[in-house]
Amino acid sequence: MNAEAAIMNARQWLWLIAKRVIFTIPILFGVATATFFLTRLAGGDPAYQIAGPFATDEVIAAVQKQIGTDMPIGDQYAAFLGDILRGDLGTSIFTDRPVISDLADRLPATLTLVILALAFSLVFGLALGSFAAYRRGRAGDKVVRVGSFSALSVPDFWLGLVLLFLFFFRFGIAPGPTGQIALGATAPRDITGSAIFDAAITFDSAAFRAALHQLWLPLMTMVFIFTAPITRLARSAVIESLTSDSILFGRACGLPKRQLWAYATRAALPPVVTFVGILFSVLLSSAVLVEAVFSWGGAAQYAVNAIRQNDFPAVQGFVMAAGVFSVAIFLVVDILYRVIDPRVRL
Amino acid sequence: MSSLPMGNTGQEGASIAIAVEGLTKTFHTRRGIPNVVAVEDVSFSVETGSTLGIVGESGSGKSTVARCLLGLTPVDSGAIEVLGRSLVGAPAKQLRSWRSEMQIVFQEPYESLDPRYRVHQAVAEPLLLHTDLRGDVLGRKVLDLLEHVSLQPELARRYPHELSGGQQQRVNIARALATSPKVLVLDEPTASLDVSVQEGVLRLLLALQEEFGLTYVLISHDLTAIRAVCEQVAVMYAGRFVEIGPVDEVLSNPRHPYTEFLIGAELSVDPDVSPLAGIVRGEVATSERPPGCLFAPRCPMRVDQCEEGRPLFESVAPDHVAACLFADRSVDWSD
Amino acid sequence: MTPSDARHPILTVENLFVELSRKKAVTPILQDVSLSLPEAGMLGLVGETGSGKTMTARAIIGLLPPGVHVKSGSITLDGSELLVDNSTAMREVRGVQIGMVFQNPRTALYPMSSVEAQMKRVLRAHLNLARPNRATRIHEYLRLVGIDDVRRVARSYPHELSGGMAQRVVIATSLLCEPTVLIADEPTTGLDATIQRQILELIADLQARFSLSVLIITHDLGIVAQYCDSVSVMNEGRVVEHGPKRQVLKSPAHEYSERLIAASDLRRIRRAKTSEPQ
Amino acid sequence: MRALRLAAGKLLRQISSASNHSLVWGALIIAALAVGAYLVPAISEFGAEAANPREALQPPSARHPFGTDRSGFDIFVRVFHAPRIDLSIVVLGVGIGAVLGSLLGVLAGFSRRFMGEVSMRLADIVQAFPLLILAIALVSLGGNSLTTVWLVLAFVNVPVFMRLTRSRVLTVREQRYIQASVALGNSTPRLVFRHILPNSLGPAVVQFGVSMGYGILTLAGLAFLGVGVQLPTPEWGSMILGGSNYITTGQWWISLFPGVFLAIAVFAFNLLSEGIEQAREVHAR
Repeated sequence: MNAEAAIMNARQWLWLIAKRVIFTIPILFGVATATFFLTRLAGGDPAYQIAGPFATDEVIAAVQKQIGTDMPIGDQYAAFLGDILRGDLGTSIFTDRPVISDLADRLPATLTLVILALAFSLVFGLALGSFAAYRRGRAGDKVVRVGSFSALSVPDFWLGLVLLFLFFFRFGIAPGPTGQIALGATAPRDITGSAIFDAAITFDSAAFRAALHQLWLPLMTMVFIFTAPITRLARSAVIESLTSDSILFGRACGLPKRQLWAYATRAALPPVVTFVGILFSVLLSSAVLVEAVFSWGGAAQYAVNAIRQNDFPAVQGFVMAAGVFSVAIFLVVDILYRVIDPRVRL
Repeated sequence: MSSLPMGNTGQEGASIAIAVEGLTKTFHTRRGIPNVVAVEDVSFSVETGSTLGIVGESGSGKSTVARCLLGLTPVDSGAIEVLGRSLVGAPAKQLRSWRSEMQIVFQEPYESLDPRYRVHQAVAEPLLLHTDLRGDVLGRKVLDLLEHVSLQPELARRYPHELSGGQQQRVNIARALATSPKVLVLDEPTASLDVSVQEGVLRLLLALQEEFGLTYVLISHDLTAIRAVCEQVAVMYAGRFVEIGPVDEVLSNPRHPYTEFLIGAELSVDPDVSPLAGIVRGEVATSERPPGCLFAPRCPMRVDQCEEGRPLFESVAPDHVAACLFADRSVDWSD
Repeated sequence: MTPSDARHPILTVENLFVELSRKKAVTPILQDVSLSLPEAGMLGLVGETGSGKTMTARAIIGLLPPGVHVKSGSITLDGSELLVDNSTAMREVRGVQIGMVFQNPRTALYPMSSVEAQMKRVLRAHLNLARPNRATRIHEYLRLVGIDDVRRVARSYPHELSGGMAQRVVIATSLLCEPTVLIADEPTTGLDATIQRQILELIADLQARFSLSVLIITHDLGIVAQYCDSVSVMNEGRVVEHGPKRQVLKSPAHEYSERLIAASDLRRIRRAKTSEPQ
Repeated sequence: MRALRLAAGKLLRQISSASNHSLVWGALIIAALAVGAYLVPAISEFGAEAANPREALQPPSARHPFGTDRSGFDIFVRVFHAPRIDLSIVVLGVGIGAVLGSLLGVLAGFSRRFMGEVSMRLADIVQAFPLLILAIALVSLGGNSLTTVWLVLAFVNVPVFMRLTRSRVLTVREQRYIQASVALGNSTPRLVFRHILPNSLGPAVVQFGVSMGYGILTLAGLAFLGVGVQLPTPEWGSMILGGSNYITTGQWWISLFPGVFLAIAVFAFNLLSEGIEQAREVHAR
């Protein structure tokens, strides 16, 4: 009886996940279409940019033939979609390598920053937000509220510079803007491209320490910024659940404080999880700036350089990849939401 | 099919304000969730100047009937005639112009008022929509209406949230009466009010009926309100009428076990009048609709025959019908 | 207080003053409220919106909303004072000596846990039972409140239950640790007549079986007339009348109770028209 | 003159006694920034775009309160001058995005069915992109002009307001007073414009402050990456960029002051937004 129910349950979950994955296909298609037309619409024929301002008509024609922009727009679009289905995002004009392998090299560095920042911000935000909610109206709450409200207004790239000034120039306890791995430092064996992750999985403690030394300042910059909105959201969600009938009934049943806190925090999770989905693409935007400040060398910095050098396929590739990641995060959040909240399950 | 339960009520020449025949409404919900049958084959008529009460529990479909009566909800099938006009299939524009003659007052007095409209704006709105009154004349008419529902003129400039529940409901009534309608549907008008306020609102409704010769349909779950205001009563269960008749007759001599239970369940304020000893078990099944009597699963008199088809209305007294195979027998509640 | 009930009072409220302080303004909420709930009796506390009846209940159980606090007075349960500033002691009262049932059963239950899981937490908070015994006890109490399909209900989440079913679960939860006093705050408001009867009969039945002392808070005089022994009438933060129900309902001494009783009997406002011969 | 002073004093007292501090302070700071943008350059002896290589890289002093940058620009004047660009572009961009998005949101909410679904999926797609990358790509590919910058700000804000307004409309249209309005005989256009729309715009108004703040950050972020506004135009983001190479050598003032003003501006708009929300809550009670 119970086993049967469990199988039924597992089947329903699988079906739900499958359904959600199928639903993302049109969105991914839309992302690709939007990428293609937006870059085309805004930039016109990239051949002119590739060939440079002083190119002759013949050179431009040759470039057009090479990158395919001499074809009608419909054919170009079809070719673009076909390439994507084969996992081909074109060749970078600047590095002369396939965009997909350029991205594969650099994305892990960016994702390290983004995912760790997200994780830490979530932990701190939930802790601070719950703390403020439980001490509503008292001094602790006021400090958290004013602090988080002010932190919302701080520009991330500027904060990075200020931190660099303080911890590198003044106190000398942080490295300069030298990327994931400092010159001459112990580097881990390159497996994924994320220095700290590679060091961790190869148990290379020297490399791990070196990578951590490089990581902490940019990470702190992002965590400082993104803890604020999560704190505010968590605070109001926990307050709402603390004042709910079910907490009142729990108190009337004599549940211990610990249990009531656990109830309130858990009931506050669904809105926070939903917010993480929205936050992810904001974090990617932030990573663009933070990477620039710290010369992080990730995919975001690659994209910015590509834009400066009119490296058209590289820009397109990054925008596409970022869209795919955002959609993937939406998917995860959607499923997580259902795991957490029984009311919207299945 | 069921016969039209109410014919001539004895008084020669009384005109019919509302006539409903075979009204059916199903709500189609999202995929995977069964459709909800809200109203099934409901027929009745209301005489001009009188009040029909429709009583039932939540989910019985009584509010859907109210909405259909005003053309606010499209019906699946059936005919609705109000003041001699057929509402079903009437063009929207036509329906809109008829609204000056038929109005509704909802259960939630605060939620029924646009939070951004002051009292005088809310009451003036129907007049702006249906009449040529403007300026001072309009203003005087609004104050006149407020006076009719016993609201002080100082309240005219307030917003709904600055009024008490009883005052809000009076604003709703004044607004509904602004264009001098002939038919008023009252959907649980006192359910969310305190008892002392309830009494005042019901008294007001009775006085207004007397003054303007209004025809009321009162939707309620509360038999005391029904008893106080109505001449006829219809009892609704799971989307169907199960008993209709003159209010005194039905409430003193109920012929459907569900009606009998509803009356018996009333908790009298008099400690010496005890309620019915038996209680109905279970709850209204919202999704399953067996082919037989819908009350059968909870009925103490149930026999196999009950599940064979919907019972037809049986006449048990003049103008009094009940849809039960045992309409001529009284219920044995000992269980 | 009118010592009309000969039985020993288990719960008494004496000269309770409660006020709301917001910024500098202080608003009185309860003024000189006194109540006496006789052992194994059923006391009705009636009043309209804003009369202070719910605040009285929440003061008894020590769960006043933020900003609202007791100014003076005394609340005793079986002789011991509850108004001492000790939250741990109060936690041993709630659920163990006093159970409480609220108006809206579907929001009173914790939405993210199954019925069984949340009942287990209440049990664990107060009683030291072995794991299998906990489940047995929960099922036993669910059966006690008239739930037939115990296994299914225990596995359900609150949103999957109907209002009546949820109220049964709430009652079972509040009685789980065998309190001697049950406070029911509008336990049937918002439920249908048929379900209201079921819940009231259940409370009356449990009261008789376990000699529970029940304080029932309601706006409905019908509930008082049919189920209570005695009644206290509240208006604007004060108890205006107290006595055995028959005495209060049949010959109210206070003008407000008289008005309230009159208003509840809507038969009086039948129009002249229908009383004429047709 | 004296009467004027008295009146101003009375006004200030009234403002400071108002309970909605967020609204008052947010508005005051924004007004101060706007006034300062014209007042400070007018009375300063330095021009906002006047290079003076002989006084390059000077730390804050009485002559240059915020110091000078590598071209010898006076940072004090430039920091105050910046809102002319920052505020006007962002107000224009976010304003157009908000109006357009809210209108589309009302339509999408009202025509629930097909069109609503399609437009919401389009909004999903736009929002799936990281905003800043999208903005950089569009601005730099679209010719790196100020026009493109506000167009892009408008473009990215449309889905935000559309989503918000749509969900609000979906809530409002289910309200009992909307049904009551239909029963009174309101026609559909009157229902939408007199009842649904006025009751649906609240969240969008609150969001406007938040979007303004985020728009200012985006504009500055773009400029920091060298996209959009460029040196020597006085703009906070590009000024921070101008000082970024000097931060590791200790010349902190070049980047610090523009950043502080940028943060103050964003803070003011967040404050304004919170104030509006408070005011709405009071009204709704």
